[in-house]
This record gives sequence, structure tokens and C-alpha cells, in this order.
Amino acid sequence: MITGIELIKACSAIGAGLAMIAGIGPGIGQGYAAGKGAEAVGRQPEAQGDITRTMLLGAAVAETTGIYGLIVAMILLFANPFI
Amino acid sequence: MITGIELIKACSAIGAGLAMIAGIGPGIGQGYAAGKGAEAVGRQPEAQGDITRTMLLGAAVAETTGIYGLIVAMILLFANPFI
Amino acid sequence: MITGIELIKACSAIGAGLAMIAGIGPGIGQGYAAGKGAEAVGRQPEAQGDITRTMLLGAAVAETTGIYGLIVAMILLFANPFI
Amino acid sequence: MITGIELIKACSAIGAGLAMIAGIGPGIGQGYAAGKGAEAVGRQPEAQGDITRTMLLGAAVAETTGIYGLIVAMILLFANPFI
Amino acid sequence: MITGIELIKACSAIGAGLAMIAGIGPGIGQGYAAGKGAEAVGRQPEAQGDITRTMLLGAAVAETTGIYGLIVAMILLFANPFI
Amino acid sequence: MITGIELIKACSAIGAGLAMIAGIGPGIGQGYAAGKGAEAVGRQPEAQGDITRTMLLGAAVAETTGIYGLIVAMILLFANPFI
Amino acid sequence: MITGIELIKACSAIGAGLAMIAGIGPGIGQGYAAGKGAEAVGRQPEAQGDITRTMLLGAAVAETTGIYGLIVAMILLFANPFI
Amino acid sequence: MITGIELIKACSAIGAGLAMIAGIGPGIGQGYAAGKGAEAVGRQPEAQGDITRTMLLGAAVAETTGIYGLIVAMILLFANPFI
Amino acid sequence: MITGIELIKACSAIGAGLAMIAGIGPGIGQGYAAGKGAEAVGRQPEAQGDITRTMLLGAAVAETTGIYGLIVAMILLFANPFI
Amino acid sequence: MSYDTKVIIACASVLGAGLAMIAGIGPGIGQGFAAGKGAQAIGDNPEQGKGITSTMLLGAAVAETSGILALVVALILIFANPLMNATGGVLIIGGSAIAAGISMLSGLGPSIGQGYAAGKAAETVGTNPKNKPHVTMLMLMGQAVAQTTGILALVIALILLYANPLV
Ligand code: NA
Ligand code: NA
Ligand code: NA
Ligand code: NA
Ligand code: NA
Ligand code: NA
Ligand code: NA
Ligand code: NA
Ligand code: NA
Ligand code: NA
Repeated sequence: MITGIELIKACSAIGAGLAMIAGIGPGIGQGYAAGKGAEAVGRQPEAQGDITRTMLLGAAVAETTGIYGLIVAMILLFANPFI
Repeated sequence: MITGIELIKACSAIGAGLAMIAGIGPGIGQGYAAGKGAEAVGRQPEAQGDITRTMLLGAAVAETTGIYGLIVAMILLFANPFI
Repeated sequence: MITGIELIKACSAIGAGLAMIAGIGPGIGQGYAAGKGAEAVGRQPEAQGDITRTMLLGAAVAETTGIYGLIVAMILLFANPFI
Repeated sequence: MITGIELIKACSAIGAGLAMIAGIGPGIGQGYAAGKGAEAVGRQPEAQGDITRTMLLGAAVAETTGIYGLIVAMILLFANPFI
Repeated sequence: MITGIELIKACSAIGAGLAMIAGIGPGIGQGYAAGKGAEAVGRQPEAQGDITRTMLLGAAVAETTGIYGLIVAMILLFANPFI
Repeated sequence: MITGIELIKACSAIGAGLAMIAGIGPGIGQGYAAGKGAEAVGRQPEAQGDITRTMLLGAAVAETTGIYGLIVAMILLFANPFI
Repeated sequence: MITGIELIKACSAIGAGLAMIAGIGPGIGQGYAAGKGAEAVGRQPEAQGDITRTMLLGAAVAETTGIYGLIVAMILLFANPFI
Repeated sequence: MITGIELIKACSAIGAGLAMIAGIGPGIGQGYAAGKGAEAVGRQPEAQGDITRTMLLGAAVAETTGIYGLIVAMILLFANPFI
Repeated sequence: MITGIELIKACSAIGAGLAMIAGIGPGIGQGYAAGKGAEAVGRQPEAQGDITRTMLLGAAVAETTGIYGLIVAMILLFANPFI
Repeated sequence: MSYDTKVIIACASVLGAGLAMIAGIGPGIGQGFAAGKGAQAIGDNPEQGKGITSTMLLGAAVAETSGILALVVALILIFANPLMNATGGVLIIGGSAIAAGISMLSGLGPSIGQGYAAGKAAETVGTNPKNKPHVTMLMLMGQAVAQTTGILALVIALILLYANPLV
């Protein structure tokens, strides 16, 4: 016999997994930034500080939706409003 | 016995996970902007302010659909009209 | 006992999540525009106004399908014709 | 008891969500156009009118399949031939 | 009681939604064409007619598979051979 | 009561929808060709004939897998060997 | 009553649809080749023969996995070893 | 009555379809190689032999995972150890 | 008889698999960075240290969402709050 | 209807095997990129043919790994499935077989990225042949970094198959 709470928990596990897929985006985007940063540093080593700062600032912005996915997964796992 | 409300909650958990997948987009896009920003700052360090501002403005615009996904997930989790 | 209305509500929650996936597109596209805008502003700071305007106009056009997805999700959640 | 009509409505909600995924395409494509438009305006500010017109014409063409998806979703929701 | 015809209708609604996903392709492709067209018009405004014509001809070719998807969805919805 | 034939028809509707997803490919590819064609025509208007011919020849080749998908969908809908 | 053979046929219809999704690849790839071919012909019209031949040779190679998908779909539909 | 063997055959049909989706990769990659090959031949027609050879060598390497997918599909269809 | 705990564990396994899909992103992104790094080192071997450092810093940032996915998978497998 | 445990696990295993193969998208895209860059580089620098080809093939070989790993997991699921003899809830075992296949999809990423690195390295070796050792080293280092998430996915798949804490 499966109870309703158990069904909710089962589907929450799947939902948590799905939410993590958002991480594809920051992974690609920040990797692109890393590549462009390395290229720029090779060309203008004297601007390394500015380049790295801009790269990291932009990468921080790009991280957010990956964090959102993690937050939703954590809510589903540890602070599930349904159970 | 599974009640209807419990089924709705279970599917809402999956729906919340699905909605977060939207976050792939801003992650890639903003990472691209970060890379282009780093490149541009390397080339024109004197325009760093303008470049960063434009990059962040564009990245803010690119964030919206990730936020929409988060909002829908939060509605499904915490303000679910079906339960 | 699960009623039909409850099944509809459960599937509407999944449908709302699926609709948000459209947001991947504007996220990538507008991020590309942000990157190109930052690059262009670095090259022609004097044309910053024109560049930003064109970038934002194009980004507004690119937002539409993300909004469509949000609208369909909101209809499914708050103005569901099936229930 | 779940009736057939209710199953159709439940699956139509999922179908409507799936149809919206088409919106990924115009979002990416039009964002690309926005980026290229901004770049071109930065290079040839005097051709801004022509550039913007071509960008918007092309973006309008790129919107169609997103609209098709919206139309099919709306048919499923509000003019469902099956119910 | 769910009849077979009702199951077919339910799955046809999902099939129609799936078919629309094809629209991602033309959306990306035509948007790329729009961007390249805008860029080309900015560089050679005097060739605007030829550029726009080629862009629209190519975009028309790129539309076909989106139309195929729409046709299959419409068949499933309004001329379903199974029901 | 759902008969086996009805289940086959229901799954064929989903299979037809899935087959159309192939259309993403030609849509992107031909749109790329359209963009490159427009760019090339802007640069060498005198070679417009050759450029357009090559673009259309290549686009015709790129269409095939979209047609394959359509054929399989049509077989599933109108010449289904299983029913 | 659903027989086992009927279930196999139903799932084969879905499998055939899934196999066609492979067609996304050749569609994108060959379209890229078409675009590069058109670009090259515009630059070196005198090499049109060599360019077109290389493009078509490469596109033929890129077609194979789309054909594999079609073959598997045809086996599932017309020469199904399971039924 | 559906026997276990029939259920496995039904799932194998879906598994075979899924395996073919691998074909997206070689299709995109080899098409890219075709495009770059055509471009290179246009620039250095005298190196056509070397260019074509490298393109085909690289494309052969890129084909393997498409073949793997085909092999797994064929095993599932014709040499399935579970049935 | 399937117990609720079994359903939760089964869905947790699938959720863990889904969470790992996030790894696609860092893989693509870091590979891009590797390519850009290799290119930059080939051009400016004297800047190898700076280039490698920037590339690795950027790649470390790009890894995070893949790690998030791993963490969620590990929680689902080894510290599952639902069981 | 109730089925033998082995039937359900077999069903899940064939689905998992099919899912795992989808990872093959990655090497196909990545190695194709390397092929294109290689062809272009040889056209531009025909005299560097050997160095370009060897770099392209080395990088492409690395990009193959995730495809091979996915094939191995699929073949294990089909021909040497350790879950067939597992005792425990059939649903858990079946779900784990499918999940092992899903997890391998992660390998799609590293192989695309590594193929890109291979192509860029081959291109660079064509234009700066004397820096080939530096270029190759950085390519391999970057490819190793890009491999990690694919390895992590393999680890999760192997845990699900051989040391499943849920069973
Ligand atoms: Na973000
Ligand atoms: Na946005
Ligand atoms: Na739009
Ligand atoms: Na369109
Ligand atoms: Na087309
Ligand atoms: Na084709
Ligand atoms: Na091929
Ligand atoms: Na390969
Ligand atoms: Na990150
Ligand atoms: Na990594």
C-alpha cells in the first residue's frame, strides 16, 4: 500500500533531480567566460586584474539560476511544504 | 490510499522541478555576456565602466525568464492554488 | 479516491512547469545580446545610446515567447478552463 | 472515478505545456538578432534605421513557430475539439 | 470508465504538444538569419534589397519543418484518423 | 474498456508527435544557411546566383531528416501497419 | 483486453518516433555545411565545383546517423522481430 | 494477458528508439566538418586532397558513437539476451 | 505489493540520475575554456602561467553546478531525508 | 498482473541502456568540431599536416571516453547486469537501472567540450607549430578538468549498479 505522503516524497525526489538540470546553463556560460578570460589575459597580460574581475563578476551573475535550482531542490528535500 | 490532494502535491513537486530548467538559459546567456565583457575590458580598459554597465543591464534582462521559472516553482510549492 | 478534477489539477501543475522551459530561449538569446552590446559599447563608447537602445529593443522582442510560457502557466494555475 | 473527458483535459494541460517549449527557438534566435543588430548599429550608426528594420523583419519571421505553439496551447485550453 | 477513444484523444493532445517542439529549430535558424541580415545591411546598405530577399528566401525554406509540426498537430486535433 | 488497437492508436499519436521533433535540425541548419547566404550576397552581389543555388542545394540536403520524420509520422497516422 | 503483441506494437510506435529524433543532427550539420558552402562560393566562384563537391561529400557522411534512425524506425514498423 | 517476455519486448522497442538519438551528435559534428572542409577547399583548392582526407578521417572518428547507438539498438532488437 | 518506501527509493534513484545531467554544462564550458587556453598558449607561450591560471580559475567557477548536482544525488542515495 | 522480478529489471535495463547511449551525442559533436578545425588547419598550413592530425586525433581520442563509458554501462545493463541478482524491492532495482542510464547522459558535456579543445589545439598547432608541446599540454590539462563531471556521473552509475545503498 502506498500512502499519499510516500507518493509526494517519491515525486519530490524526482523534482529535486529535475531542478538540478538548471546547472547546465551556468556550467556552459561560465566555461565560456573562462575561455574568453584566458584568451584576453594572453593578449593583454597587463590588464589581467580587470579581465579577471569582469569575468568573475559576470560569472557570479550567471551562477544565480543554478543556485535557484539548488534552493528548490533543497526545499523539496529538507523543507518540503507538502509533507 | 492516495487522495487527490496528495496527487496534486506530488505532481506540483515535479512541476516545480521542471520550471527550474528554464535556468539553463540565463546561465548560458549571462556567461556569454561575462566572456564578452572580460574580452572587451581587456581591449579597452578605459571603457570598463561602460562595458560593465551594459553587460549587467543586458544580464538583468536575460535573468527574467529564470525568475519566472522560480516564481512558478514557488507558487507551486508555497501558494499552490490547487490545494 | 482521486477525482477527475484532482487529476486535472495535478497535470496542470506539470503543464505549468513544462511551459516555463520556454524561458531557456530568451535567457540565452538576451544574454548573447548583452555580450554583443558590451562588446560594441567598448568599441564605440560614443554610440552607447544607440547600441543600448537596439539591444533592449531586440531583447524585448526576444522576451515574448518566455512571456507566452508564463501566461500559459498562469492560465493553468489561476484561470484553468478545465476546472 | 475519473471520466474520459477528465483524462483528456488532464493530458491537454500537459500538451499545452509541451507546445510552449517551442518558444526556446525564437527566444534564442531573436536574441542573436538583437546582439547582431546592436553590434551593427555601433559600427554604422548612420544605418540604424535600415539595420533595425531588417532585424525586426527577420525577428518577426522567427516568431512564427513560437506563435504556432501558443495557438496549439490555446486550442487545447480554450477550443479543445476533444471535449 | 475511460473508453479507448478517450485515451486516443488524451494521447493526441500530448502528441500535438510534442509536435510543436519542432518549432525550436526555425526559431533559432531564422533568428540567426535575421541577425546576419541586419549585420549585412549595416555594412552594405545599398545591397539591402538583395540581402533581405536572400534572407527571406532562406527563412522560408527554414520554416518548413515548423509547418510540418503544425500540420501534424492540426491533424491530431481536427482530422484525427484514429477517432 | 480499452482495446489493444485503441492503445496502439493512442501511442501512435504520441509517436507521430515525437517524430516531428526531428524538424528542429533542418530549422536551425537551414536558418544558418540563410544567414550565411544573406551575408555572402551582401558582400558579392554579383555572385548572387551561385550563392543562392549553393544555399538552396545545401538546404535541400538538410531537409531530408525532417522529411523522414514527417514520413514516419504520416505512416503512423495514415498507413499504420499495426492496426 | 490488451494482448502482449498489441502492447509491443504500441511501444514500437513510440520507439519509431524516438528514433527519428536523431534527424536533428544531420539537419543542423548539413545546414551549417550549406551556409559555409554558400559563403565559400561567394568568395571563390571559380572554385564552385570543388566547394560543392566537398560540401556534398561531407553532408553525405553527416546523413548516416539520420538514416540509421530511419532504418530502426522502419524495422520497428515493418519488420518488427518482436511480433 | 501480457507475458513478461512481451513486456520486455515492448520496453526494448522504446530502448532501441532512445539509443538512436545518439545520432544527433555525429550529424552535427560531421556537418560542421563538411562546412569547414568546403570553406578550406575554397581557400586552398591545391590542398583539396589533404583537406578532404583530414575531414573524412575526423568524421570517421566522429561516427563511432552513432554506431554504438545503432549496435545497442540492434542488440535490443535482434540479440536481446532478456528474451 | 509495492510499498511506499520502495517507491520513494526508486524515484530517488531516478532523481539522482537526473541531477547528474547538470554535469553536461561544466563539461562543455570547461572544454571551451581548454580550447581557448590551448589557442592562447600557442600564440603567447610566454604568458602560459597567466593563461593557465585564468583558465583554471574560470573552470573552477564553472564546476560548481556540476558539484551541486553531485551533492543532491549523494543526498538522495546516502542521506535520503525521505526514508 | 504480477511479473517475475527479473522481468521488471530487464525492462528497466533495456530502457536504461537506450538512455545511456544518448550520451553519444557528445563525442559526435566534439570530434566533428575537431575534424572541421583539423581540415581547416591543414588547408591553411599543409606543411604542418602531421602535427595537426596527431593533435586532432589525440584530442578526439580523449573526447571519445564518455561515449565508451556510456557504451560500457549499456552493455553491462544488457549482458552482465549485477542488479539481476539483487534482492530487494523490484521497483528500486528497476529505478536504479534506469537511473544509471540517465546519469551517463552527463558525459555528453565533457565530450563536446573536449572535442572543442581538440579542434582549437589542432588549429593552433597549425599556426604555431613550435609551441606544440605547450598547446598539447594545456589541451590535455583542460580536457582533464572537463572530464570530471563525466567521471562523477560514472561513479553514480556504478554505485547504482554495484553498491546501491537504496536496495
Ligand atoms: Na543568473
Ligand atoms: Na529575459
Ligand atoms: Na519573441
Ligand atoms: Na518562423
Ligand atoms: Na525546412
Ligand atoms: Na539531410
Ligand atoms: Na554520419
Ligand atoms: Na567518436
Ligand atoms: Na558555476
Ligand atoms: Na569538470
